[in-house]
Amino acid sequence: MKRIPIQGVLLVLLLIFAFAFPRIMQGQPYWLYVALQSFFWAMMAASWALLAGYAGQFSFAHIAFMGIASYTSGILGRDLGWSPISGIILGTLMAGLVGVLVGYLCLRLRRTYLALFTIAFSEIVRLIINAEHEFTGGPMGLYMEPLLETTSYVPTYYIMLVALIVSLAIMYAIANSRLGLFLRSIREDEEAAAAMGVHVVRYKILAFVITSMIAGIAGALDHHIIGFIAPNELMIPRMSLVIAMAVIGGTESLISASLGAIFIHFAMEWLQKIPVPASWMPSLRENTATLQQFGLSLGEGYLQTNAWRMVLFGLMLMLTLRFWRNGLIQPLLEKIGRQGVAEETVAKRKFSQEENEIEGTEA
Amino acid sequence: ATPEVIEKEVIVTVEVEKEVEVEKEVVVTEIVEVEAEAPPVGRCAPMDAADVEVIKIGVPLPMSAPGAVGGGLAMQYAVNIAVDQLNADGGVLGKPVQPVFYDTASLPERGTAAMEYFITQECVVAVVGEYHSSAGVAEKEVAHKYHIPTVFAETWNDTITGAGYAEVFRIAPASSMVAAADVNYISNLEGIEFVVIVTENTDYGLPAADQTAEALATIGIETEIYSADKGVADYSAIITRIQAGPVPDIVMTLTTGEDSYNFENQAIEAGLMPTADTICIANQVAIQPAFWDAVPGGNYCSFRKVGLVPALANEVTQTFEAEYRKRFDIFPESYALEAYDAMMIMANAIENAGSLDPDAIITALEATDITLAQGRYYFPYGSDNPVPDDEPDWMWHQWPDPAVLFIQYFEEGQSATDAAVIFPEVYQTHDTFLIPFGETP
Amino acid sequence: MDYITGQFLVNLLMNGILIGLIYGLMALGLTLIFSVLGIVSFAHGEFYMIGGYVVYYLLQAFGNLEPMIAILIAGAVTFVIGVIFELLFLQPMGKGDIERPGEYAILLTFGLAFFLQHVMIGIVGPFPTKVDRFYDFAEIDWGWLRMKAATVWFFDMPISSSRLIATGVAVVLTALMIWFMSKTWTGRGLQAVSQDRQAASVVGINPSHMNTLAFGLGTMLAGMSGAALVTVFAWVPWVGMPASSKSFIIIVLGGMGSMPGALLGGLVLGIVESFGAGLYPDPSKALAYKDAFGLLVFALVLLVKPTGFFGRKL
Amino acid sequence: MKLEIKNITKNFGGMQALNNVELTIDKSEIIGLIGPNGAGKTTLTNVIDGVYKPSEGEVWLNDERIDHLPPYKIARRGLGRTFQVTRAFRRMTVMENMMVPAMAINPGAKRQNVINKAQGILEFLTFEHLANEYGRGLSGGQQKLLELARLLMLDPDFVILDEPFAGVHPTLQETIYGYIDKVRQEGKAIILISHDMDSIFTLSERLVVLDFGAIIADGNPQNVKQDPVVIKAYLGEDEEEDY
Amino acid sequence: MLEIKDLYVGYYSDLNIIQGVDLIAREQQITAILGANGVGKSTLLKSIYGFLKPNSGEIWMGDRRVDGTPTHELINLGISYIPQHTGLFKWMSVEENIELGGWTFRKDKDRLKQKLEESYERFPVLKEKRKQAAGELSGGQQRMVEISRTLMTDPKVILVDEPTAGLAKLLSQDVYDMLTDLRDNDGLTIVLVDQEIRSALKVSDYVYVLDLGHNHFDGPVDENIDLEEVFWA
Ligand SMILES: Nc1ncnc2c1ncn2[C@@H]1O[C@H](COP(=O)(O)OP(=O)(O)OP(=O)(O)O)[C@@H](O)[C@H]1O
Ligand SMILES: Nc1ncnc2c1ncn2[C@@H]1O[C@H](COP(=O)(O)OP(=O)(O)OP(=O)(O)O)[C@@H](O)[C@H]1O
Ligand SMILES: [Mg+2]
Ligand SMILES: [Mg+2]
Repeated sequence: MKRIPIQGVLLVLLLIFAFAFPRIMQGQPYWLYVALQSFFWAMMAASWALLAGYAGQFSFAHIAFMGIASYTSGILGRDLGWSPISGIILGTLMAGLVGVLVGYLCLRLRRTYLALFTIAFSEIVRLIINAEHEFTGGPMGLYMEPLLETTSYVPTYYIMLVALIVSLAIMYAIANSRLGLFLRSIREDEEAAAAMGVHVVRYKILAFVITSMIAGIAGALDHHIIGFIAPNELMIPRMSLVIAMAVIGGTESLISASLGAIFIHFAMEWLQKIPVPASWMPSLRENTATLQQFGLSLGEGYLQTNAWRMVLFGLMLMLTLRFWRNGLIQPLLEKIGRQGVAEETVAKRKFSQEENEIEGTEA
Repeated sequence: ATPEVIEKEVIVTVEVEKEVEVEKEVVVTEIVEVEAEAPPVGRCAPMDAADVEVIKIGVPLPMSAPGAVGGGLAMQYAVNIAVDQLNADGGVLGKPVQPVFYDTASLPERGTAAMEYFITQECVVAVVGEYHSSAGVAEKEVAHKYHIPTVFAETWNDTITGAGYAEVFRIAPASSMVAAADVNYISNLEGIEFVVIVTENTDYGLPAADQTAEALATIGIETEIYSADKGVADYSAIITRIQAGPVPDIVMTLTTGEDSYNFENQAIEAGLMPTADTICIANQVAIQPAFWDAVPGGNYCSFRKVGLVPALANEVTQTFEAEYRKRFDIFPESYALEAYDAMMIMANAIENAGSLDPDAIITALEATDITLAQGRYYFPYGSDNPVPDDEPDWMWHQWPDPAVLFIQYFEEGQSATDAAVIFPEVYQTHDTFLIPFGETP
Repeated sequence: MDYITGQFLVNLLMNGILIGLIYGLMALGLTLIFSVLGIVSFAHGEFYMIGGYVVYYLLQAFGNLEPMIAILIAGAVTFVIGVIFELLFLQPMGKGDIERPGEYAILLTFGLAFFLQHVMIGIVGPFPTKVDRFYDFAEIDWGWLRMKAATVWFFDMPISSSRLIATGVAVVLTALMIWFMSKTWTGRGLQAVSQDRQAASVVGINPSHMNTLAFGLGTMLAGMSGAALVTVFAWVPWVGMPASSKSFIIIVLGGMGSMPGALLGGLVLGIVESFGAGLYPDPSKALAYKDAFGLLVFALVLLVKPTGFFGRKL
Repeated sequence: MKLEIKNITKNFGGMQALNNVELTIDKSEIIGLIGPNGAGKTTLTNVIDGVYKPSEGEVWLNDERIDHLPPYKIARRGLGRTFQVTRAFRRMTVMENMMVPAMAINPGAKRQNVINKAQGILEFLTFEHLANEYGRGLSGGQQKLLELARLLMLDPDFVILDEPFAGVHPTLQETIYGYIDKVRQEGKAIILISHDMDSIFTLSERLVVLDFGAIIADGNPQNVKQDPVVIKAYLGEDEEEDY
Repeated sequence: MLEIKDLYVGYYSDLNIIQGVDLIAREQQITAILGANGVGKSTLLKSIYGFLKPNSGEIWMGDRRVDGTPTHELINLGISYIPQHTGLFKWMSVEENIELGGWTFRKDKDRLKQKLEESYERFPVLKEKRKQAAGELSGGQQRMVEISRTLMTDPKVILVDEPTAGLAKLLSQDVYDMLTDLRDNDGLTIVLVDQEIRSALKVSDYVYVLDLGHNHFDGPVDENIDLEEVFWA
């Protein structure tokens, strides 16, 4: 119990770092841009973690909600001249509305079936956006009015950061409220939860609505910052990326999931080129031709991985899952912050045993 | 790279402070001006070649899904060939050239990231490449923001050059140009009344199909478009549907890669095309020998090719092709040729500019006159010669004559080099716009 | 709408049945994996892709190799890869260490899919290839049945001969699998593990071995279906992605884990897609929505009868 | 306090699990519900609780028809049940398991109060040392106790206990007897399902016997015990009582 | 026959549930293991049967040490296990279920046939229902199938965990009769974990009572048995 402050201190340090980041990275807009994109992924991953990790709804529809909100906002801006802000609000509501529908349809589906159903849903959404190009811009994409009239990423960085913090705070409050408790009980056993008076239908749908609205607002904000959206962004591999991020972070903690997303996003950028010790360079340089044959190329002191980046990513995902099943970040946080439940139980059990023994000797 | 950045910033702030001292009322406007004029913080490429060890050039390409990985990898290899040749000849301005690649995966967001990375992290002097318009539209904005000269290699969307940015050039055809070429060809054929277009549902296929249909409508030809998602392997339903309707005079394939092979093969097996009544226009990948494995009955199909006729390939083309075949053992697609040429054009411009100053490079690019793998490059409209009113916007910094050829096979298993060039007239090898089905020229 | 005639509808149906059997072939291995391990493999399509490439390169290297042998070799190769992967990564699942194996496996195989697909891109390059039909048909003309090397006309309806061969392979493989699962001891052991792991180990079956075997057989079937279909479709390293998603749909339609269900699910999907694309009013979007029709039926079946057509009732 | 089961029939596919069951409970009493395996006892519980919708018939609780209400509403109307096959929330601690019902029926409940109440119950059931153990880490009998603990948190007016003694040690059985007694004294009604005849005959004031989905006897335990039909279907001939 | 020496087993690395239990299951006897809830009875069985790995201590089967042997191999050594909840292959027929019990000698067709006949003799009902899916049987019949399946391999020792929890009285009587029958007629050694203390005492020969991970009491079951200790909790 007395160790909890460490976690708090860490959190504060993290926040200070996040707010100071633009100053630290002054003159490096690229890293600012990467960071602000990573906040988008963090919102996606954290809200997905709330849906899947807490409520047990392993859904692939998240990316579709992101798309629905973005497209709603974009189309409103294009056809009715709505401002990005009002567009984002309506887009988010729209995502929530569709969330009700999907949540309702998914009531009876569990696990793998739910995953497959939501994949189908996402694909249908993407196919419609792609096919109805007269209305949505189709594969040519849709221009989204920029959120701010600036080319600097500093203000947009802060917008995304605040959005992330606010949504995390909201989700954290939810996860630790009665609602969170109910969601977890539903995840574990719906029927038992219902028999204990939990309004399963309402909370399941609510979980979908809340998380899809967060996905929606993340998407709408981000695409107004990018200024453009294309249906390719709704493809299932992108959703799988969100899931991978959450899982690598740890799905049962929102902070872990979002840190996982930030970590993966930065790692994927970093993987564009991997540093090579100077001693390797000569021999690598001799084999430039071979490297090029396989789509690799050389820089000063680094190797550009390009297409092989994805191979590395696949490998990383597999190894993480295999050897760090609870994700990379969550166990770390737990170590720092709080004794695991197991340890606590061990202690209590030992205690009660000792008590027994004492009683035994007395008697 | 970082120290330079910080220096620059310092200069800007100092300037502002100076203004403040002068006069308060002017200050406001002055600050705005200074801020507006100051290049955005972060661009770190030096102006002088003497300051660098290597000249870096950014190359954004799709190298993972959902991008067209095939296009990206082919273009990457082509760029590497160009760079090797340049460096073998002593580099540019006496310095070696180094390409910096970045995977944009056809996503606009990745496009922006790529450009930011090139310009502010890698300190590239210029950018060449890109395959997908969806990424290109985002990239051109960043190029404009930092004032970095950029030559787009294979992005067809009209708006890329249509925006009229000083930094943006393109050597690929705008999709309107291709549509115009198609219509030009079809109008030369006799008795064409009804054309079926099968297109892929992408940023390339849909606009191309729509523009072609529109243009055909102006010469009184009816069209029907069937669009399909990438990866739809089975086309039998719509082939049956086309066969149930009026017999089309032309079936034109605007799907690419393996999808076009699948459609063409299935359409041919079903007897839809080519027949005495229906002309088969295959996709440009028909140029590859693999076409005959994938579409064994593809004889008498013609296909569109952007760029020079294989038979007319110049020396540059041949040298490049020989190198390219070492890796892929196929004839280089137009996008590979374009990627190679784009890198060469940029190197040539930097050499001519004699400095790394973007303005100088842009001026040199506008003055480009060089013959490369795809033909002679020049940019008729630019800052000295604005696009006239009767020309479309996208003619800005646009290479006006990417050759759009129609080539037709007339023997099974024929190599593309031996096939007949049927259009345009100047390149015709057999004095005809079409070799009728079943006949030998 | 005047193109809709009886003949047209029959043609659509015929197309649907043929492609449906082919789809069923794609899904066969996935349904086996699901029935024993209780997971969906997202890398299913990648094994399918690899199977196709094995045949392609075998026939390149040994031009006169009997195609059916090439298919078997492709199956052997994908079997080995599948077994290695299962041993390295899925074993802890069999030991019951994983809290939610379904989700664990989805992610793990997703990583594998990424890995295999991009390694293949690195190795074979990104350009399409294809294998020509395995056999030429004799030329005959009986009026209602005409045959030529590449095409068969059945009552004037053209059918590609490579598709016919592939459907033949599909039917034979399905029959073999059904026989194997119900009549051999190994097959029964697999079934036993799929129904109750603990009970299976109590009678002396090693569930870990059965898991490995099932996964290997599943990937083998994927490889063999790819090997048979590389003559039907042009092949690229990402050809597996649509094959995977079709397979997901099929195993749900047919009832997860049922072999005949896979063929039936494939048929339903094939027919639905065929009629959907054939009858959708706006021709320009008919094909664009082809996948959507299948997905829609899939979603409906999930909602109405999650166990599919052949699903277990108890 | 009134539960009316009117003419309930429940089919599973072709199988008729309940057949025209009529049962009225209108005062606080302990009713023993017995019958052979597969007789339909659990199914009846599930129908009352709203987990299953009856194929025919109606269920009324305190003059309100409840058979079309979802389970959570029935729970909020004061009807609670335990599960024969235990259903602990496996990845939640025992404490969290117990908080769910309390907070679900009483939205305004203060967290601390709930925890205090839970603590008391855990002590009563002698496993307070496991408060922070996950549900999955409980032994078979402990899970049974958790079922009961959650029911206590729900504090229903109408209690259905499905096999509360199976696999529970005799000493703890005594504790459960104590609980049943207490509930009884609070004026609540209990349906007790069990195959443990000692407990049934000790506790119940009225005995209902199900066989093949139909009620074959209903009444005073001593009379039911002598009923030849019941003996044939369920109890068996050799009624010996030792220990 | 089966001997456990100073066994330590647990679910977490630093907490042993079973802390130094010693136990001997004597040949052709029913040995009952009793104790309060959560003392570790099931844990003990699970560790004998290889689902849990002992942290220290030894398990001997005859003169062979068996701790650490994987479950599916124990069966070859003549140890079988009937878990608390029925573990039938629900979608397979009764006959297939029983036959699968002969997995370890599946090549030996004659023996399979003979053992199958024996099962049908023991439980004639099962012969009638042999084509029916096992999941459709009633609870008691499912137990019969399970026991028949277990007996296919001619085990020497069977571990049984709460065989009658939730079974109706008549059925549970049947189950206990079956156990004594197996001991008396087939010469099996049986380890029985049960909360039905009275019934268990009636059939067993020797009893162990566990206390939180330790031996609390053990002794032969006869008139002199200290009932107080047995019911202790
Ligand atoms: N969900 C279901 N689907 C199909 N059949 C069911 C279902 N639930 C119960 N049954 C069947 O209904 C009958 C009654 O079952 P129920 O569980 O009510 O018996 P029970 O009296 O509680 O028996 P036990 O004493 O063994 O717990 C059984 O034959 C059972 O197989
Ligand atoms: N999977 C598990 N993870 C962690 N702890 C466990 C697990 N299973 C059991 N335990 C703990 O081990 C102890 C002994 O459990 P076990 O199941 O062996 O008890 P038991 O003697 O069989 O009790 P019962 O009579 O209630 O079935 C319990 O206190 C329980 O908390
Ligand atoms: Mg019951
Ligand atoms: Mg136990």
